[in-house]
Amino acid sequence: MPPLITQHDLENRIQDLLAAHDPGTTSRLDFLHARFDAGLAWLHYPPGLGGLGLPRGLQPAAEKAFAAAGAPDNEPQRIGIGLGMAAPTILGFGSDEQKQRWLRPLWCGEQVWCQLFSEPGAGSDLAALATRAVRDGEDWVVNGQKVWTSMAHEARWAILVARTDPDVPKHQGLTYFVLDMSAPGVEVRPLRQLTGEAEFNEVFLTDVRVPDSQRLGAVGEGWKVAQTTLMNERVAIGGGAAPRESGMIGVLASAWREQPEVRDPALHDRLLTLWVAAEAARLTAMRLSAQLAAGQPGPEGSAAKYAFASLNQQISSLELELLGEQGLRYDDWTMRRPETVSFVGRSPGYRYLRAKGNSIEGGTSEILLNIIAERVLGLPGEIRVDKDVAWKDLPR
Amino acid sequence: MPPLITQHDLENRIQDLLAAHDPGTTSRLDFLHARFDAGLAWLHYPPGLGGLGLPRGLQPAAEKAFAAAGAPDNEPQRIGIGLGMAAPTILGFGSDEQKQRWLRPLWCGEQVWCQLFSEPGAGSDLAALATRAVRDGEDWVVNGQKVWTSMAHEARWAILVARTDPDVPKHQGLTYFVLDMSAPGVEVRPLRQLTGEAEFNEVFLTDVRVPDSQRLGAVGEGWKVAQTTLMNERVAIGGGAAPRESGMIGVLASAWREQPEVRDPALHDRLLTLWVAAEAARLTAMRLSAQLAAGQPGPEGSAAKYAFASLNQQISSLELELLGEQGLRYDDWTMRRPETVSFVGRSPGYRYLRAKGNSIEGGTSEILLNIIAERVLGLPGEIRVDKDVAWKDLPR
Amino acid sequence: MSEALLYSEPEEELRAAVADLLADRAAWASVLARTESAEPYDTELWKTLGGGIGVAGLLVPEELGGAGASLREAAVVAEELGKAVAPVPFLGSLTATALLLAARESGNGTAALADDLLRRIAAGEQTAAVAIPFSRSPDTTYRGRVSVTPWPPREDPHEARLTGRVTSVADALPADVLLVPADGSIYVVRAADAQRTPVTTLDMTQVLCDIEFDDAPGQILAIGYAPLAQALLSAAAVLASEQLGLAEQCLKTTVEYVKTRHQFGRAVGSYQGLKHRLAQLWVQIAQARAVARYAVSSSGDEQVIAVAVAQAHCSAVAVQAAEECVQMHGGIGFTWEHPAHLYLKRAKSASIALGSPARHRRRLAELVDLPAS
Amino acid sequence: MSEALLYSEPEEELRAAVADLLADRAAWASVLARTESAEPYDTELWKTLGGGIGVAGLLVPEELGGAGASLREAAVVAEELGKAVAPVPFLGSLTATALLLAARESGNGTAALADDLLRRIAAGEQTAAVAIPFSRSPDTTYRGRVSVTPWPPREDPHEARLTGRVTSVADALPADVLLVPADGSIYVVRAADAQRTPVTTLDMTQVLCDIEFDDAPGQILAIGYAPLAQALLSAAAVLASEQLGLAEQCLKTTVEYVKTRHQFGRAVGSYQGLKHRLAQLWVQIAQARAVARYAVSSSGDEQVIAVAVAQAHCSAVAVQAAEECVQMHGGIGFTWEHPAHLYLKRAKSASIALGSPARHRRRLAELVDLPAS
Repeated sequence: MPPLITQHDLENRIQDLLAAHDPGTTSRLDFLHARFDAGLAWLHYPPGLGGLGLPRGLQPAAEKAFAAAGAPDNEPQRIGIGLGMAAPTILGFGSDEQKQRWLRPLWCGEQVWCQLFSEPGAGSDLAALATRAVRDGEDWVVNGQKVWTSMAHEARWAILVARTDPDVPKHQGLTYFVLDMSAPGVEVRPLRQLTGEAEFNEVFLTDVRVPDSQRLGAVGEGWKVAQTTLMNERVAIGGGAAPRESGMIGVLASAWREQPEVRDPALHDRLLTLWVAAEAARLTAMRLSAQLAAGQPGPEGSAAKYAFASLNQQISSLELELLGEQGLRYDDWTMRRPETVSFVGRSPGYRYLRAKGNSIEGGTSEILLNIIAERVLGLPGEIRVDKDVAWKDLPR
Repeated sequence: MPPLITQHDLENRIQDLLAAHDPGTTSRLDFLHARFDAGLAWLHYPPGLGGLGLPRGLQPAAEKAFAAAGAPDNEPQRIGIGLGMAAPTILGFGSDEQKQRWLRPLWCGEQVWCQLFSEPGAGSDLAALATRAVRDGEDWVVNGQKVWTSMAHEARWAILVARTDPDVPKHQGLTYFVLDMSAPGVEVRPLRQLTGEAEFNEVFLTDVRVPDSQRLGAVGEGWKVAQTTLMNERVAIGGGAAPRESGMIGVLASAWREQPEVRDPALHDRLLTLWVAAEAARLTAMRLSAQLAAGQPGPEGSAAKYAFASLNQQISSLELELLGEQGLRYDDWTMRRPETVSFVGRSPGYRYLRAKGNSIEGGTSEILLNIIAERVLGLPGEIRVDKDVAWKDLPR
Repeated sequence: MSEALLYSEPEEELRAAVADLLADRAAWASVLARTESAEPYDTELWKTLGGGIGVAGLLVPEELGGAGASLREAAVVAEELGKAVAPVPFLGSLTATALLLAARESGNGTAALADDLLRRIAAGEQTAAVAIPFSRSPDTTYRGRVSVTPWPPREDPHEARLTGRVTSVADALPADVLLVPADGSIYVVRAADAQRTPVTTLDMTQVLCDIEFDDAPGQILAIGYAPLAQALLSAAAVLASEQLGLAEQCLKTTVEYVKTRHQFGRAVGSYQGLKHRLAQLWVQIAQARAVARYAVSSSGDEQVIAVAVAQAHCSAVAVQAAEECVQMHGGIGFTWEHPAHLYLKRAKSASIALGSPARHRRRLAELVDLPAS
Repeated sequence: MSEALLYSEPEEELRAAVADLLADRAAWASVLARTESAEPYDTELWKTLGGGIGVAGLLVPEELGGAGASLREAAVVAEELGKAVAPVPFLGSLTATALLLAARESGNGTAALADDLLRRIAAGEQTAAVAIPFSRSPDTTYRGRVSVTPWPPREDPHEARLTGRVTSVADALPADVLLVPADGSIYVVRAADAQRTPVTTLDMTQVLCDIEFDDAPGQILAIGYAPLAQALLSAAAVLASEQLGLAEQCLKTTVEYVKTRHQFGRAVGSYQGLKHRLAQLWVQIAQARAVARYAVSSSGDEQVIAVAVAQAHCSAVAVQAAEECVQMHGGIGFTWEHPAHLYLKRAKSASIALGSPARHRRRLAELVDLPAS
């Protein structure tokens, strides 16, 4: 299907919007609303839902034009889960009414979203989750405990997967909901990490009522719906073309250049080995974006995430070793609640500790390797003992 | 049970033997026969079978006394399979007649033994072997192909595991035999390795008749009997206290010391990392011998073999990298038939290639890690699909 | 020699006594809670260990009231403390004791002063620490930033005044006495005469402080830094055993966890990917045990090699074990409430302490004649 | 730039042509058999590749009868040759061609001589090789052992006599012409005027020889070694793609094998230990593809960095892939009759060729300002 409008049209529309809503005088939210309503929010979304059905590839140019005009953005980092995970799922599985209801305030950043998937007993094996949703009239009554929920303490809405039928095999008994985080029975507790911070939360759900109108997809189809969410998560983590020495390797290289006293000739080759690995990962991500520009998200994103975790861990470990006495010290153990993760601006010890999470969060490195082995290389899956057993009968 | 004789007695017996059979004037074989008959061959074997029922720990002192007197030895390296694997199995499972028949010429080196266990289709999974033995009167008729058989071209006898019942699960249908390598239907072909040499052979068995009197253990008990053989193999590979810089690390360290032009400062830390690993492996082997001196062979031998393979491979790889141009060359691709493996006296390329076998022969590194994980750490075994299936129905 | 790589019966008895006490008094939850309290050290535990079991005076000769034991026994204690990441000033106290013993034997100082301090340490009356950054390796030529001026008012030529600063000192916070290398000699300074500022440390169970001396009175203990080098060598040898204990505990905890944690209907410990990594870790730990034992059993030049080997090897193994412990625990291992992070922080910190693995390998290169170029 | 990391359609067509030919003519069994024959090179194959497909003149400008292509196309050919460990003098010929091109552009030599040789190479009439040890890295200051004496009898100042020895030269055995760096200039010597002795090589499919010059007549091609450095840089860039191809082939073969090989009633490729290692290898290879592409797509100072990165990375990946291929094939992978060893030997040898990974990392350190001390 050819784009509905031309590149030239797009530029005109942007200029028209900017002319009609001067960012210098329009309030932030008014501008974002206008941008959404003009179909200039996420260009590849359908008309009427903030987009124009254009190719994804046009988005960066549009962002650049808005930024150049000094227009406010929707603080994408703060609403990453909404933009990256909830929105594509709503778009894919929501009713027209649901789309109209949720997508505009989501994109405009008025309503923050969070994700209620992981549980203490269901990490890599997400489909084993135990949070129950039981039908009661027009509502579902939800009970359970979710974990690793970032932004739960600021979120208005959550995407939730819950078990609606424990008597069938685990993948079949799940249903996908949108849950109001301000509903009675939702309790959010900060979950402190080994860094001292609490980026995440535990969320306890006690008799929380969710109207059936907030169900996404059919009853029992939750696993399929969740796959859309998760595939989009992986893409978000993988791609992008960063300049050389971006990220952790840049921090280490700067330390080596600027503090001659930390240079240990014995570890010089190790430094360069990691430098090469970082450059290789960077070029690979660049190549991946070029591939994705035309194609579809694929398992290559798993490789990028795997490599990123491994690199961050090795680089931050070497940094501490090089620093010697300085590496024995830490900056701050206070429990803080950061909205985003940044490796810079904190002590080397923080980088070392926080990087440990990179191989756990959003799919462990072990699971990513399984995905590559099975989906890319076509190696046989593990022998599965849990496929045909009712969820309630599984060993736990 | 206290030793039957004292340490002092033992010394006297050795001196008596040496007096009665002066190594200077006695023929080699006569001397070995006399030593065997005096119970001074393998001291821990029973009287009448070359031993005196003494603790194993006394053996080194006895060997030293014989060596000091200039007595000939039985060339233990040449008859390693007989001494290390066949003999303990015959001792454990043989009838009196079998013991009398085989142990004396085995120990004296008159008859070389080889081992017919591995097959092309049964490597790590030895119990899956396909060589068939079918009863025919007082004989068994054997058909099949064995592989990785060292010394087969010089051996008079072979220990053989063959399938006598394909209709039961694989571990249950095996029987253990002693096979006459000069029997009709035994064909030995050299098996060339990637080094160019042929240390091993393939052995093709076509309607070879084995008298039932050469069976070791009961029919169907072959797996149990083979365990004795294999456990003794692992012990032979593991232990021992070598001096510092023995083996491959010594070769590399000498190259570094004696050829300053190969020193690459960037790889200095790598050299020392391997030096430390080699020293750690050496001290661990020393500790293991101290433990074994009193105790029993255990899975620690698997760890030693695993570490040895990994070290040899890393060290020989670094050696080639350091040598640069010299590393591009090889000494000789001629197919030779060495009786023993030595890493020294050949080119660095040979060491690199031959070391690749260390993680395959005598139990792959993967199997050794499985053994450690399951028997030492008590981790659950893989889910087994082959335990209760008739051998003939297994996927291959 | 190879028997020396095993544990003797008395050593196993000492281990059992320490292990029982720690099981009782240093459960990880209390260790974690203490890291955020105003009292980072478990003073009561240290009293029982030091006095009751006699750990403080382990190396002190019997004639001075100690146990007259060797580094071998100290190493067994260190293994157990490593397993518990217990917040007691054992390593700092051991370093100070080793320094005092070396000073006493060197004959280059004030033997009476050393004897007196050793007697007090063994009696549990005082704790001493060496005022040197925890990251210093035994082979370093030490150049501190503390300077000495003779003190005219007194006649005693052994008295002086110290001024300057030492950073990241281990176990000096609970010490009564500081042993301060300065201007080529070692001085004894009352801790109360120096200003100690706690440091926020990566390893929350190993408290460090910065020390400021401002014209602090000191008595000379030994001339020359030879006793310091010997003390750091002993400390590094014993630290290898602490790292061994830590690694063992991480492996044990992890193996237990992966046996019970189910994913996809199976214990995660039944997946070969994890099994092989845990088996490799076990191999590394078995080797760590051998090298750590050798480091505390050898002496003279051989010990210098053995300690460099042990530090290079055990540092890496402890870090590997702690990292695998975090990873294989998955999400829970990344939380504050699970003990894994205490081990990770101790392991990484201990690998820097007393010299990084690379530094020990470089030292080894000199010792075994494998020059860099 | 990021599109340059992909393969273009013409590149894929070239790949298909080469791959088809190799599938036909360089099955591994024949490659193996040839290593033990008197004719280590597959001359017929090289003729078809060089002339028929035009691989010999790939880099030669169209006005001299070549394809006027870039290193990108050469790299695609190298990938396929790496997959087949094909015994053809492609890399040596490419190095010589690159040297001639650089000499021609430098203006510091005899452009007519370079043109003439390039024309013959493109026409498939001659093969050239650079007389330099295969292990030399692009950044080395080259000091050979060949000396030059002017040759009085002729008037031509470009003629000279060469005497000396060069060892371990790649692809010089089938060459008609040798390009010889000596005394700071580069000379053209007829191969027939030198004595070439084959070397027994670790990589049996990459033939090396030692070359002896005994007062051999030479014509000067270029003054200065700059063209040599450029030629070795191009060769190293293309070698990275050969290593990539080799690694891909090893992974492919191994994946196929572990899917069909059963042990304990299961395909061995279903064990997570192997699966994770193969997945890691795949990640490494995906990265190798990106860095190898970048090395042949960049230019100037950026290319110098890109080649160092590519060589450091791809050398290691090829060796890892070949080692895993041998190991995961178990016993059969250790035999002479299975092709795995051809890949292992090529991979290890190629990692030494044109500079070891460590050497390339050291070079990189200079380029990106990360000095050793």
